[in-house]
Amino acid sequence: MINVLLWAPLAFGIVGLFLPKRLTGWWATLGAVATLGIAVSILTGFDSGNSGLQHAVDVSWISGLGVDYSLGIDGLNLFLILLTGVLWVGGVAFAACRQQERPQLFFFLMLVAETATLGSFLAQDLLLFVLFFDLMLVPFYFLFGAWGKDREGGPTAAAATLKMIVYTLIGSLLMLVAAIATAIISADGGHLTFSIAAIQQQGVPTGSQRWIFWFFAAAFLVKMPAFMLHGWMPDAYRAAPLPALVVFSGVLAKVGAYGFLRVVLPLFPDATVEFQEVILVIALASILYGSVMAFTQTNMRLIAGYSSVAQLGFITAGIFALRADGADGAILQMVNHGLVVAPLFIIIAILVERTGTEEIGRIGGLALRAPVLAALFLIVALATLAMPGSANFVGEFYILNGLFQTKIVFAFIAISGVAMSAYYALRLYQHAMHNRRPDGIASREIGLRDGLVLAPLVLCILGLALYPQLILHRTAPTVQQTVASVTGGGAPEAQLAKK
Amino acid sequence: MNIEWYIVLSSLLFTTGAVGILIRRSPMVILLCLELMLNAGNLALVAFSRMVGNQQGQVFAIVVMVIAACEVVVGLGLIVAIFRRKLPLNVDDLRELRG
Amino acid sequence: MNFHEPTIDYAGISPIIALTVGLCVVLLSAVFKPLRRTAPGLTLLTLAATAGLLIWQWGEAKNLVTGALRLDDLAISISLIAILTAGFCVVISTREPAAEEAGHGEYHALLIGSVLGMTLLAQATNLVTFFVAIETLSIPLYILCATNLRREGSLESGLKYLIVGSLGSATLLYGMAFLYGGTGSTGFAGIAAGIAHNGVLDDPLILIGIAMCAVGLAFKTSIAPFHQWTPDVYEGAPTPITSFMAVATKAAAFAVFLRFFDVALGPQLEQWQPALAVLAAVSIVVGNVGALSQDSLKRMLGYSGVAQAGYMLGGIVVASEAGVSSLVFYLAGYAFMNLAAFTVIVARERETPFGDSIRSVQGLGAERPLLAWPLTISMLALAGLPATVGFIGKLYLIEALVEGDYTWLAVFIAIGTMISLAYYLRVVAAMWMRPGAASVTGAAPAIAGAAPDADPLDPEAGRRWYLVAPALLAAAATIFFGVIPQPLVEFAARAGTSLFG
Amino acid sequence: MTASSWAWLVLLLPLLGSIVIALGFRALPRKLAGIIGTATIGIAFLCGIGALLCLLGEDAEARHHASSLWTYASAAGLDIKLGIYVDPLSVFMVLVVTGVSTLIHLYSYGYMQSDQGYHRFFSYLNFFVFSMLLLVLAGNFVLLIVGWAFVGFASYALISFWYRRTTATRAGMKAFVINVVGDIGLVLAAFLIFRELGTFDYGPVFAKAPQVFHTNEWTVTAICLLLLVGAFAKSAQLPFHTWLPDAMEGPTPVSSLIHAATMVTAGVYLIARTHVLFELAPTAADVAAFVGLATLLVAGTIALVMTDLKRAIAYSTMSQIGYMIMGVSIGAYSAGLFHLMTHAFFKALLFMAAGSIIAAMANNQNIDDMKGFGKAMRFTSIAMLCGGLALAAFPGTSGFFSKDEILAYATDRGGMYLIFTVFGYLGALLTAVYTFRLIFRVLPGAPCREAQELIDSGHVAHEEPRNPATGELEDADVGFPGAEHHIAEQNWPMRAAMGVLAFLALFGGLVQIPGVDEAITHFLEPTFADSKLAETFPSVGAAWLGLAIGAAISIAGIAVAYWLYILRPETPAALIRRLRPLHSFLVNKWYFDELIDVLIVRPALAVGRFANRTFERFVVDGLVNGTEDVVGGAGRVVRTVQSGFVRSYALLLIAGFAGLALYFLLSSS
Amino acid sequence: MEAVLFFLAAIGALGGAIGVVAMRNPFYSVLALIVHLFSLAVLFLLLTSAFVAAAQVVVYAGAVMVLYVFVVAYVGGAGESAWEPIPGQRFLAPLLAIALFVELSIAVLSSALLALGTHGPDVPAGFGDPAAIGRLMLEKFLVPFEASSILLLIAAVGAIVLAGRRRDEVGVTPTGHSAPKARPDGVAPTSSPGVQP
Repeated sequence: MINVLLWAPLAFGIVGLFLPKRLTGWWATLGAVATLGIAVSILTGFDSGNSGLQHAVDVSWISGLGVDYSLGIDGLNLFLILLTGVLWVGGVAFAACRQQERPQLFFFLMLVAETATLGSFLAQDLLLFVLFFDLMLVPFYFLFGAWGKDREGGPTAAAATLKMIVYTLIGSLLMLVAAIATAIISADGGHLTFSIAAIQQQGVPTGSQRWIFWFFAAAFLVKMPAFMLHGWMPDAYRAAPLPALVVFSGVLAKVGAYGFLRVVLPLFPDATVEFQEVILVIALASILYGSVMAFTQTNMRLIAGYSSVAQLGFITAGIFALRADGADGAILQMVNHGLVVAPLFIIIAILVERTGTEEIGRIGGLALRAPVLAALFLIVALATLAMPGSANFVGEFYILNGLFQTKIVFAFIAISGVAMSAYYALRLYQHAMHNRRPDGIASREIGLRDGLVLAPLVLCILGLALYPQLILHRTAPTVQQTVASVTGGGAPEAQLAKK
Repeated sequence: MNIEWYIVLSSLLFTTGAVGILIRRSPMVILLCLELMLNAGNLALVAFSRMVGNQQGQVFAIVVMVIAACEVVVGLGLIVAIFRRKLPLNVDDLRELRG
Repeated sequence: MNFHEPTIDYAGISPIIALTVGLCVVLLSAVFKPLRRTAPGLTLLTLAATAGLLIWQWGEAKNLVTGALRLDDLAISISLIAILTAGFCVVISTREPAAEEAGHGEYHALLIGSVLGMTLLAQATNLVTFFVAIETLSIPLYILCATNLRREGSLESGLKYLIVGSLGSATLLYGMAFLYGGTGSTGFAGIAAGIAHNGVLDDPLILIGIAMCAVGLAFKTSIAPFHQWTPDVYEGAPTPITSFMAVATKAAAFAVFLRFFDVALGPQLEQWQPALAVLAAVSIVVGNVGALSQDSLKRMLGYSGVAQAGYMLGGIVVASEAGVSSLVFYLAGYAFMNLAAFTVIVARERETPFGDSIRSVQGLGAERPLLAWPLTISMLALAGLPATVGFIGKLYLIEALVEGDYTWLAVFIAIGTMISLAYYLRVVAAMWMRPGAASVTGAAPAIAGAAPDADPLDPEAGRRWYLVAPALLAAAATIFFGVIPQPLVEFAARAGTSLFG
Repeated sequence: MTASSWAWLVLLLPLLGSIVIALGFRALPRKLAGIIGTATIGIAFLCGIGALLCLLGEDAEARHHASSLWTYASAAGLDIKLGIYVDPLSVFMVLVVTGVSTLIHLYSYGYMQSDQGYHRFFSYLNFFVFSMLLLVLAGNFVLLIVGWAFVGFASYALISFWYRRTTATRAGMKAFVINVVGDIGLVLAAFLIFRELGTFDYGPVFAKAPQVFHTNEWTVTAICLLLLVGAFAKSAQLPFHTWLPDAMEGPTPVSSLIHAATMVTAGVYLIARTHVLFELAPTAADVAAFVGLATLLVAGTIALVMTDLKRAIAYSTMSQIGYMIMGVSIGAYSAGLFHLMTHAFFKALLFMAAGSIIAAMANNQNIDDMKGFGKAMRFTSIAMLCGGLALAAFPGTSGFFSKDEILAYATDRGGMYLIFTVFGYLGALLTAVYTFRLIFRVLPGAPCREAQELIDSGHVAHEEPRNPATGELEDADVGFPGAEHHIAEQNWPMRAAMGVLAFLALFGGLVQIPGVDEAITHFLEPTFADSKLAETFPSVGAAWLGLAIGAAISIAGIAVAYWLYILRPETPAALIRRLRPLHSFLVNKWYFDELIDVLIVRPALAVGRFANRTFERFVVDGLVNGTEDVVGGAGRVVRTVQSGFVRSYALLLIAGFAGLALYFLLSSS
Repeated sequence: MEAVLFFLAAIGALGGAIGVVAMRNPFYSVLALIVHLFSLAVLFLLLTSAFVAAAQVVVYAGAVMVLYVFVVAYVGGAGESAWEPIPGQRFLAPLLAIALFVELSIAVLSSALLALGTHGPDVPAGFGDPAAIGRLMLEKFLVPFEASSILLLIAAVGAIVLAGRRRDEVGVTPTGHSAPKARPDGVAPTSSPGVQP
């Protein structure tokens, strides 16, 4: 099952290479839908009371190097996998509605990217994780570089993408070294294994944890991207083709945050505690800086991009609250943010098609002829700003609550990001949909096909808004266990007992 | 004479050859300097062979002679080819490949 | 004084015999006009036969001919890599101007000669054999580099290679003399024993000998700062020869590097480890920054070879079984990656008027996907991206380094890899993200290389089976061993065990 | 049916209405949309009455019910259910909200008829009612926040309803952002409550609080102050009030419903709801009372000089909410809530009347241009007069009883609280003056051009609608009333709504006459049973004394206004001339907007600009480019060294050799 | 006697070497090398290496040098200009050489190997004579011996490939010995009109 899930997109992609141009987009969509179907069936069969791995696969892959092909699903990755499935359907279907250059290759790369992303979520072997983590970048390099657009007066798509790749691989390669070091140090001359569970059991000495922690953190923080490490983001986002950006921004950034939960917390608990505040400072800086940038930017993609910086700051902060509620919120928020940012980019794509510009200053008043689009946009914008009542709010609520209970000062600073997000999200919506319509801007209702792509995503947002417990319920046991590996089993109830 | 003397002499020859390669521009002279260096090696080999009292070094020296001859042959072949190609016989002028 | 006929294990030296016979036969074919065209075929036959004999000997571990050679899995694996590379070189040399120029018989005979040198080198356990082998390897290459006599660059590269190469050899020889003097032996085992016996573990005489040997070997493996011949010679030499040189020379030199340092100089571990580690780091930096913004692909690959040599040197630095295995694995992977790249370059330089300039591959993705894919895969693999053998190779190397307490060098590899992305991906970007270069049939542009010494163009070269098939094959192997590395890992592990087990 | 079931129905109906109208915006005929909107709220009101009856049928102690539909978000010790809490307070609020909303829906049914965004309007309006009901019915703090934010959003959506007006969208944004700040206060308060008490549910929180907290412990004070941030932002109290006047950009029914009758009183509700905490933190309660007092005075003074009809009423709203906040903060819960109710009646009415007049003026809201509508629009004028009297607390009207009860309570507490009495009466005087300033300037006198036209032809069509704030031409194809305008005189739903409200404004106060019926106090008693402050209540005599003083002040105020605007119409201008600095200070609304601009908006934008133009470019990109430059520079060095001279290669080789040899020599013994 | 011979031979070898480096004309360099080689042969003899000395004289001074002289005669032994195009080369080259020499000398002189300070052990008669060397070559060093023979073959083939005159070379018109090509800053040479590939 899990193997099928992982490899189905790739298989569809390879077949798609040999299909005629017209069909390949729909074939790819079918592939993405099939993958989603498998993911959903896994969800329905998921045992929510179990904090351990389910559907686990563990086969020796490179025995000489101690690398196993080891996959599994638990509370941490279940919904990220679903998110991947959902967003890829959205991204691929959206692209399929449009004329693409070299479509076979485009969709092939999209589906390769899906396999890689699923792989990095599913991997239970440290090295397999690193491998998929790096592999994710490759298809996006091509998608951004070859299908992206050169910016006038700015870098070409290829240059922007190159920057992105080099930047993000800095972290990844250091992570590779760190992963190997982790395994070797933890094996301590014994049998070398990269299995996360085994390494966790063997433990890593505190002294080594320190530097290894930062190598991993570098990879994850760049991927998110966090403040100061986001230098690749603006150019890459501006160059990227929007269907690819939908999934990129929606899912890939989460892999970084997920990595903290999957790898860093369980394997390097001492360093995690030691550097908790440093990471929190980075997270806060991301929140504030991302927000500030988002409300001064005029390019729609970048508003969304910087808002992601801020959102991932929240997620990181939640994880590094080192409390179960913070981490629960972080996972919920990963899913939420993915579900929000993907339709946001689709909407931006639709707006750009109508107006030919990405500058919010040059559009406006589109709501009149496109009330449905406006409504969908509004819902997405509200979810982006974590409107209470949305699942995003619940996520942020959990995150901030976790932070509040451990580091109250950080919580107070972090929450100011919420106010700023209100401003930039609404600003984006207003500038596009409201106000005067500049001359020469056509306003047109969303097409049926695009609507069919967008509406399910928005329905997901609404559905989760009504019942975020769907996620929390299933993630909680694993998260509890993960956090306990750092705090030594101090459940929040115990902390409450003092009252 | 002590072996040391031979070795120091061979070092001197070796460095002389090296200097020649560094400062001469004619490929022919450079080849000669390479010969110097190989010969310095040979001297060291033979001297050491005497010192340790086995003849492996001497055999080695003979093999080196053969190899030196091969190098010379190939080097001179190249020089002739370059000459035939109407290129200057000056290594400083052969710098199309760089950077 | 009686003559003791040395015992000769003919099975053990059968690969060498096969190569020697092949060399003579190919040379003879050049003499008889009707047989001229058979040279490539005969060469392939020779190589195949040798490979077969080597595989037959797989698993053996024996000293041959009074300790001159040692046939073990390390030697066999390296020889196989060299033979594989030579095979590719023969195929892509079809209609190679250099081969036409030199005569196919001579050209291929020289190639076999070089392979012979490599095979000997991989097995050498004796300073004399070592030195002869390294020259047998080099001298044909000096000639082959210069075989495209019409091109000034070819001659220049031959001469440069010869001069600097001989300088390196002379240094190596001088170092060998010192080692011989210090230990009284020319055999590797004898040297190790001599060091122990004479108590000269950190005697300056021995150490400076090591220094000189390191220089000579570093030169052959293109380690900075002894690398400077590499870009020039790679660029100037006929491209099939470059591909052969890039892979096979490196493999053979690393084999003897391993054997010499790990066996003969094993006792001196403490002294040479840090020095070699620093050299590796310097190579990584110099190679990677040098390759940035190179327009000539061959030159770029030359610099990249310097960097890759730096990575591989790590396998020697740690002086462990894992180090040897990782190095052999990396070499094998490196062969596939490089061969794919060079084959495409061969095709494009015959097809377009841009020579090996990056412009020649512009828009390749749309124009010649069957060439673009191999080059892309090769570049990604060289950059160490996952799902290619390059990733597993780096993984293996880093694992060995970390295990050997050289984590900082592993970090250097990581940093180097990042820099390397800039130039590898530049090629990829040129293929997929730029419109195609000017039409091939258009007027020859006024660029260097289009001078009268330019080779005639073959506008169909990108479709020739003898170019497309090797490229695809190498690329497929790159991917295959990236996804299913286990066979190659076992292959490499055997080599490691044979040296340390 | 239990009270909870009724309450769920109350919640469900407006939501249903909203969704149906939204989804059916293409299919539903206009009228049907209006009817659905109005009817759902009306039925909700009836359901509210159902709940009321259920509650009344129970013992006083048992009149609270918690009920939940499903677990909303529950993990890691947090347990949040989708639950409501039904008790007299919430039912009281439900009734006020649904009742007034029904009437305003009815009014809108007529008023908005020619608007392009009719469906949208009703959908939003219904959604607002749903949100408001969610707010008052929420059974835990999280759901309260949800409702809190929903009303904020509905308010935003309705303020910027005419979304091609930049002034409207800007006002909407302002309202939303300030409300989010309030939300944040609530969220933080919730975190702190959770930290101390381990739950978000009302029942356990209020039960545990007295055991956990000491009086005036910093935690409980902090909780209350954070709650107050939320309350102030929503109820437009200083210093979070600036959004409310701007919110008048929305259609008049919106101002009437959201920005007068219901949403802005949520802060009052919140304080009443969490009175347990406030009584544990008297300091915070006093802060709230003083802010309320300050707001009522500041807003009252501003209302004196506003020339924009709706804005003047908006300031009056702020001022009245100040009374309510003051009331519930000092413990006069039922009085405060009573004032909330009566205010809902008369202020909604005043806005409706104003809307009717503004429609006649073709959206011109400037009272300088208005005159003589008394003749032109008789019904409207009467309604306005009723509302004005109630607002000015004219003896016998609803405002009379409610406002003075608060002040009587303040007097009764004595000590420091006498300040509230004194200034409260001062505020009452201001109220009477500014209310009748409006009435006297708009209604009597010679009809202005529009009024005259109305008298002559009964025609209220105007072409070329202009934005009253900027004077720019309106973009008429977007949800903006077209040439056709609707006034109460010609439109029965508007009339009906205003009529009912006029009746309630005049006589609604009769339910709570001190010493006579006091129905509100009795009904709310179970909610405030645990309050220590509610037990003390002014004697009937004291209350009547207060009423007497109030009556005198009210009449005096009206007299002043009469003197100023009818007898000596030139005096105000003379006063303005004489007191120019004071006038401009008031006209500029005490410079609050400017202060906030300088203190918050500008710094934030400056930081944004700095981040965008300087930091991003030089530090973030600089880091990247710097690395690039270093690497590229190293590359250039390598390439320069690669000079092509074979001799220099040999040199480097030998140099490397010498270096390596040196290393080995040094490492030798 | 031995010391005198050593010093004479050493001076000869060194003088020859310096002559090779210092002579302007390649022809004189070749002659200087011959002096050097003969002196080396003497040194070899002093080191009881009769066969090596003989080989040195026969192979080197005899065969190789003759080849040299031929080639020098063929290509013309023009002297080279004194101008040094590589900045720092003239300064660094001797410096490095001296450093190298010092390092090597230190290595030799500070070595703890006592044998260095001796003339070497007494060796049996026949040490280094052809018979001994020959036996060693065919026993222990059979492989290098055979390999070097193949190497000779390869070198011969190489020389033919490089220097052999071929049919298609007719195309390059012999326009006399070319002047150093005009090649400002490394630009490719402009094609001369008569050249048709």
